[in-house]
Amino acid sequence: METESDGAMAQKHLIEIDGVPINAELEVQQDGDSRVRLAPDMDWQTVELLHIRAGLHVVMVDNVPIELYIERNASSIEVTIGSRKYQIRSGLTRLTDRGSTKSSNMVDGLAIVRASMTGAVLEIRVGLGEQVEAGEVLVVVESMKMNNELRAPVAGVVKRIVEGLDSQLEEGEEVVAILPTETPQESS
Amino acid sequence: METESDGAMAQKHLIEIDGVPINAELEVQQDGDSRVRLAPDMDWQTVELLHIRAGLHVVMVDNVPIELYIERNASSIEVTIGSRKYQIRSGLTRLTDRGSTKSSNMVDGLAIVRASMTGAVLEIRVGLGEQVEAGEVLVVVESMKMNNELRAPVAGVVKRIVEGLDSQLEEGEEVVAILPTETPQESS
Amino acid sequence: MLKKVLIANRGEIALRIVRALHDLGMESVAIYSEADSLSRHVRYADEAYCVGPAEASESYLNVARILEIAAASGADAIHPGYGFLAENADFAEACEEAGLTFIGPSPSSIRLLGNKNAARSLAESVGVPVVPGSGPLESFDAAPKLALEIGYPIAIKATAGGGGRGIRFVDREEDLSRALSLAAREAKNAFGDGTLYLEAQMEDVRHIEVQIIGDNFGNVIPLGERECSIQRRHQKIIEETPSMVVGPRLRRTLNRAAVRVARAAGYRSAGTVEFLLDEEGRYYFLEVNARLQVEHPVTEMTTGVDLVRDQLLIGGGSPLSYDEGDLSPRGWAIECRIVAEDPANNFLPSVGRVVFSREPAGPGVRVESCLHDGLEVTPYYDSLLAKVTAWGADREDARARMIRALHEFQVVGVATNIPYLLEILELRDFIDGQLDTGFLDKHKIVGETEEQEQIYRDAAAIAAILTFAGGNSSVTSSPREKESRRASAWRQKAMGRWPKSI
Amino acid sequence: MLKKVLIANRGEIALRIVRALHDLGMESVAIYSEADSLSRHVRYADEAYCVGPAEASESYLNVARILEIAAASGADAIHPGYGFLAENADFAEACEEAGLTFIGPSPSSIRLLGNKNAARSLAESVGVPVVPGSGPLESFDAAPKLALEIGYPIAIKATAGGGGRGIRFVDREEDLSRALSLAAREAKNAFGDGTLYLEAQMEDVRHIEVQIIGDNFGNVIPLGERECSIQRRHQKIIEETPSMVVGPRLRRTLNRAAVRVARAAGYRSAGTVEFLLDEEGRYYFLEVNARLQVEHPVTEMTTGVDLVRDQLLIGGGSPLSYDEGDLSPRGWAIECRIVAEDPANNFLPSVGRVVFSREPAGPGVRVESCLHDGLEVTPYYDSLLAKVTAWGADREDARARMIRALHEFQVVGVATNIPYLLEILELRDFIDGQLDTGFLDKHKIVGETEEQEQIYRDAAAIAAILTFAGGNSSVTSSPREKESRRASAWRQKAMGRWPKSI
Repeated sequence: METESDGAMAQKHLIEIDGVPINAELEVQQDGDSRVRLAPDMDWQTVELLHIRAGLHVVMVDNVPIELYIERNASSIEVTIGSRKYQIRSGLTRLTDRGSTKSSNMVDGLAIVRASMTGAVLEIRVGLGEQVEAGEVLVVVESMKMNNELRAPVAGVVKRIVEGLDSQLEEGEEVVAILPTETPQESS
Repeated sequence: METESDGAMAQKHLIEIDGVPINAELEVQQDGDSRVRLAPDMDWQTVELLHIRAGLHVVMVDNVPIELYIERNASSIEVTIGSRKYQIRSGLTRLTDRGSTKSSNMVDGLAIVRASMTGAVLEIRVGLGEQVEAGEVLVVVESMKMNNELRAPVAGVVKRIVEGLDSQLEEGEEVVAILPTETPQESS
Repeated sequence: MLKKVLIANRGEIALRIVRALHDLGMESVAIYSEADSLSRHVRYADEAYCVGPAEASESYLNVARILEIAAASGADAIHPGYGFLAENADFAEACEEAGLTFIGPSPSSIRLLGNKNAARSLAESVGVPVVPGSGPLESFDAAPKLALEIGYPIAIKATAGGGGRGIRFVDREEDLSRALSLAAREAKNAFGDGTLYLEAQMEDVRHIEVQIIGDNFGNVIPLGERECSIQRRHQKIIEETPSMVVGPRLRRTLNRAAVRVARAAGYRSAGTVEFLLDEEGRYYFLEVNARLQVEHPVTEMTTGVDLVRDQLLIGGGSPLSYDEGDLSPRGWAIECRIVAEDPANNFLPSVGRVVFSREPAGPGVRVESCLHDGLEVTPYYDSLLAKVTAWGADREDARARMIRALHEFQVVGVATNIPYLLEILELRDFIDGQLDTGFLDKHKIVGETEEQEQIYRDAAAIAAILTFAGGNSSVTSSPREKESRRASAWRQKAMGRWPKSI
Repeated sequence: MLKKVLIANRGEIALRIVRALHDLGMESVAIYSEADSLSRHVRYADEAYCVGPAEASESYLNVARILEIAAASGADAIHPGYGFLAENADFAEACEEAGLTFIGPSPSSIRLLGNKNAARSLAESVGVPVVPGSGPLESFDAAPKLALEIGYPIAIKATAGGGGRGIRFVDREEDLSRALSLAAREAKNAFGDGTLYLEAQMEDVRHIEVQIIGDNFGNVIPLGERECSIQRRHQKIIEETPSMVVGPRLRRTLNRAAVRVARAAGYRSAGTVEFLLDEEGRYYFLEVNARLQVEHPVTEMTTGVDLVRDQLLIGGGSPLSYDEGDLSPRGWAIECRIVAEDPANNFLPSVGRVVFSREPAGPGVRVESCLHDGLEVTPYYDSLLAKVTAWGADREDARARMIRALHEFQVVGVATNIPYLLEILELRDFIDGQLDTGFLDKHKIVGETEEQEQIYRDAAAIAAILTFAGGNSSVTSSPREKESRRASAWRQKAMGRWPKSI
């Protein structure tokens, strides 16, 4: 165990964690212990994954136990540690375009404001054709007794807007469409 | 819902609970509610089985919620309520011979005393060839720091006995064999 | 003595009440909406009835249906918990008319205290200072002048509001008129009454409240204060008792003021009188919450009193079994509210399925929770999942235990505010007790330390690698296989495996 | 102040100690046998090391290996919990030699008190009455005469025994000699020392013990009594504090006696002085347990003291932070031990896999538990799974809460003694506090009522029928399907479904 290779074969694992690639190696020792290093220049760590019950596991990393919950999806696994969640993909997948979700909010030259959760329309603060400033509150949605304000991502003119107080919104549903007054930029 | 049949079809269910047969009927109402009566002369009860998570269920019987845990085996299901456990079989199965386990303790005319749990031999109180009385302690087995006394089921002579203090016993393993001095009877 | 009590509520408070009923040997009747059929309050109760569809208006607020279930089940009383119908005087009245005991104050007390202007006048009438403000605004024309007299910034409140709901803040006179119109419409929508009043928006103040309890024999006693200054958008999230700034003299003053207001309102059952406390130690009456409160366990942990039990006994006609002098509060208690809101995503409510949860336990920790594996968090009700209360010999002990408890608390499947709470508990000003109602605006809550974040991220990566390599049984294995493999490896090496790192 | 502490134990007590360490901001090092790798004490600790195979002698009793792990992990102290090495003076000494703090009394105190004859002499030397008995038997020849002097029935005890282990009872002189031979062999096997002594087997007595705690500065204070008369085969299963028969005067007497014995033994850390109390109120010293005890939480619940925390602080060199006068015990606390033994099957240990467990919670209930779904209960260690402690304003409140808590407690997969405990708690003599150490021999524990049994049996049958009919989604369905189906059915019928039975 003192030498680094010790005759055991290492597997290369290229994984992606929350979109960040990691070049890791896994080595199974002759005594059954496993070691991992997460980058070629990092130290080897003795590791073990213990299954407790459906989903619930403990990973031991150099004798530090960390409890985690593993859910498998079609193309990736999701690891929850405490209140943190990590999406991990295996293999040589490329980084996805991180801007794509954001830019899809521009459709046919209109900036689309979507409901970020399921809820009911509590208040509509602007009217069709009105000029709005970036950051202005357009619509207030109530979900779980909390008010959530949907704000204009850009300055512009309201081209479409949800109708009817108390109407139910699904997550991701269009609430307001704004024609920007200037070339749209990614607002912060 | 006021009439008993109301056009809905009843299923007959012959089940066996801990060996006791029950002639039950299940009826699914048109409004989706289900009713059960456990014997032809008993009242109908409105019932519902709700699945909470693997194994864990609530059965509602006339609005009384009872939490239970259901495990399926090959031929039966096991229902646990609090600390009580019920074995339930479906269909026209016959009562099994309840004496069979007991009589298997007589082998070739010898009364066999078996370990009732996994454990270690702590004390051997009798020797080979010794005469023992019914009820006399033969061997003490320690399991989970508790001493458990294995007693003679009949009066007789010790023909075989486990050897070696601290030796490990598996559940059901033979510990002592006794040749009865009289015709063996089922001891209480 | 009551025999059977219907609980007109859901979630952790319904379960809390089921437990109190069982402790008293009384029968419990749960109601549940169609979204809540698997809930713990249903499973723990003696009987349970479906009250209607998920929408609160058709289930937990459906008075006719609730009374019907009460009659059919043979309940002799109704406990409303908090929220829903707890401060609805008409409901309390309807219960009485149906021959049921309403576990709470009389309808007239609820009605009186539910009008926030009337409550302010009541407090003034018994010599308790109130937050500077106006009476109910009869027209908006007088508002600018009244606002100038009170002084900006100003709060516009709904007479029928309360509990932090329906408040708007105005910094400058030019915003006043538009704010009044919006507030009036909101109040009309939310409470059915658009009447407003103005109040000074006091800054650098603490929210201090006094728990009281009264019976039907004229006894009203105070159970000491709670400090609830840690609020996010006027919703309390961390509460404690005692308060670091309330000494014996101020406690006596606040206790007496609370009892005077309660007596003037003919109060019975458990209730809370809320005050603001400024830096000079001056106190101002805010409102009375005519019901049990979410934060009641901190008072229970220090005093040993069981407020829900006492509500039930008082409801059954018993006099209070203790007097103010019998109470000797011990130590310190802190409560944190665990809500299904995502602090990393602007506190958006998180809905979804809880696939795994584990609650903390052990010495000094009490949990009230409606969590279970498989729980569907829906958008129909508020986001409170659980409350953790930690008790310690002093504030620092209680805080340390709370931190330990929150680290033990696991909820997988929906986001919660646990990381946010942990960060607040570690802030220097929180540790020093430098609290006021603007605390969360003044303090930037930073993310987890990079070091901890890196440890978690690496562990997730390692777990994923071992999972991807999973077919290999020497990488992931059941303990039993592992044990035999280990045992032999151990014996081979005489002294066992020894990781290189140590 | 200690920084990092190794816990040389497993199960619920190891988890209890991890929590105390986290409360104090100290790091925790767990050890685990190969059978225990999934245990909660492992998962909750900051670091965890495999200590050896399942057999205790090769793992939790493996002194060399434990000291090796302590050194490798950088721990500065070892907490032994109870059982295993807790009262092993050689181990305590080995810790000190390795430069580690042993959390417990000094090796010399442990050694002195571990010799039950020496402890009896010590008690006598400070004027504390002891149970009538002999000194160590130098030969068996003198035994018949000594036994006659003491009077039958008589107990044969091992000098190196304690905690109810290694005791034999003799009713008649003719059984004495054979019993002595067997007892000597047993004692030699179990404790490595066959020395025996005789003691009167007192009947109709209560087991009353006094919790004490001492520091390194000569402070020793008593924390009041616990009544532990409910024993099954000399193992306590229900404990409470205070005792119904101990008034202020007797409490003072017992407290003082306990402190005198502890002082004479140079005692530090937490410990317990055990007495028997007869019907006339006379007390007799039994032995000292030189360690934390299983039943310590009842004292913690009434006094607010955290004994494990105090052990750790004292171990770190701090003086006791409170005095006897600072303690004002409040209310009543009862503890039940939940063990994996099957009361319906002659209390045979039940081994197997816990497929589902749920612990009680809520006001006044504290649980120390090592249960988790998937736990393998093995025959390697003792059968204690969990301890439930219930606190109430008085004994009846505590008892009612305990009953509620035990009904909430679910363990599926292995049998437990929960039904047995529930039956004891409902016995008239238990309710009246008519307890003595022979309680369980005198009271027939009847099974559940037929009525309850029939309700459960019917529910199981109904669940089974619905499961067998399971393909039919209108019989078993997920709540979501159910909800939409219900909602429409509800609206159809305007006022919703209404079961016929009510």
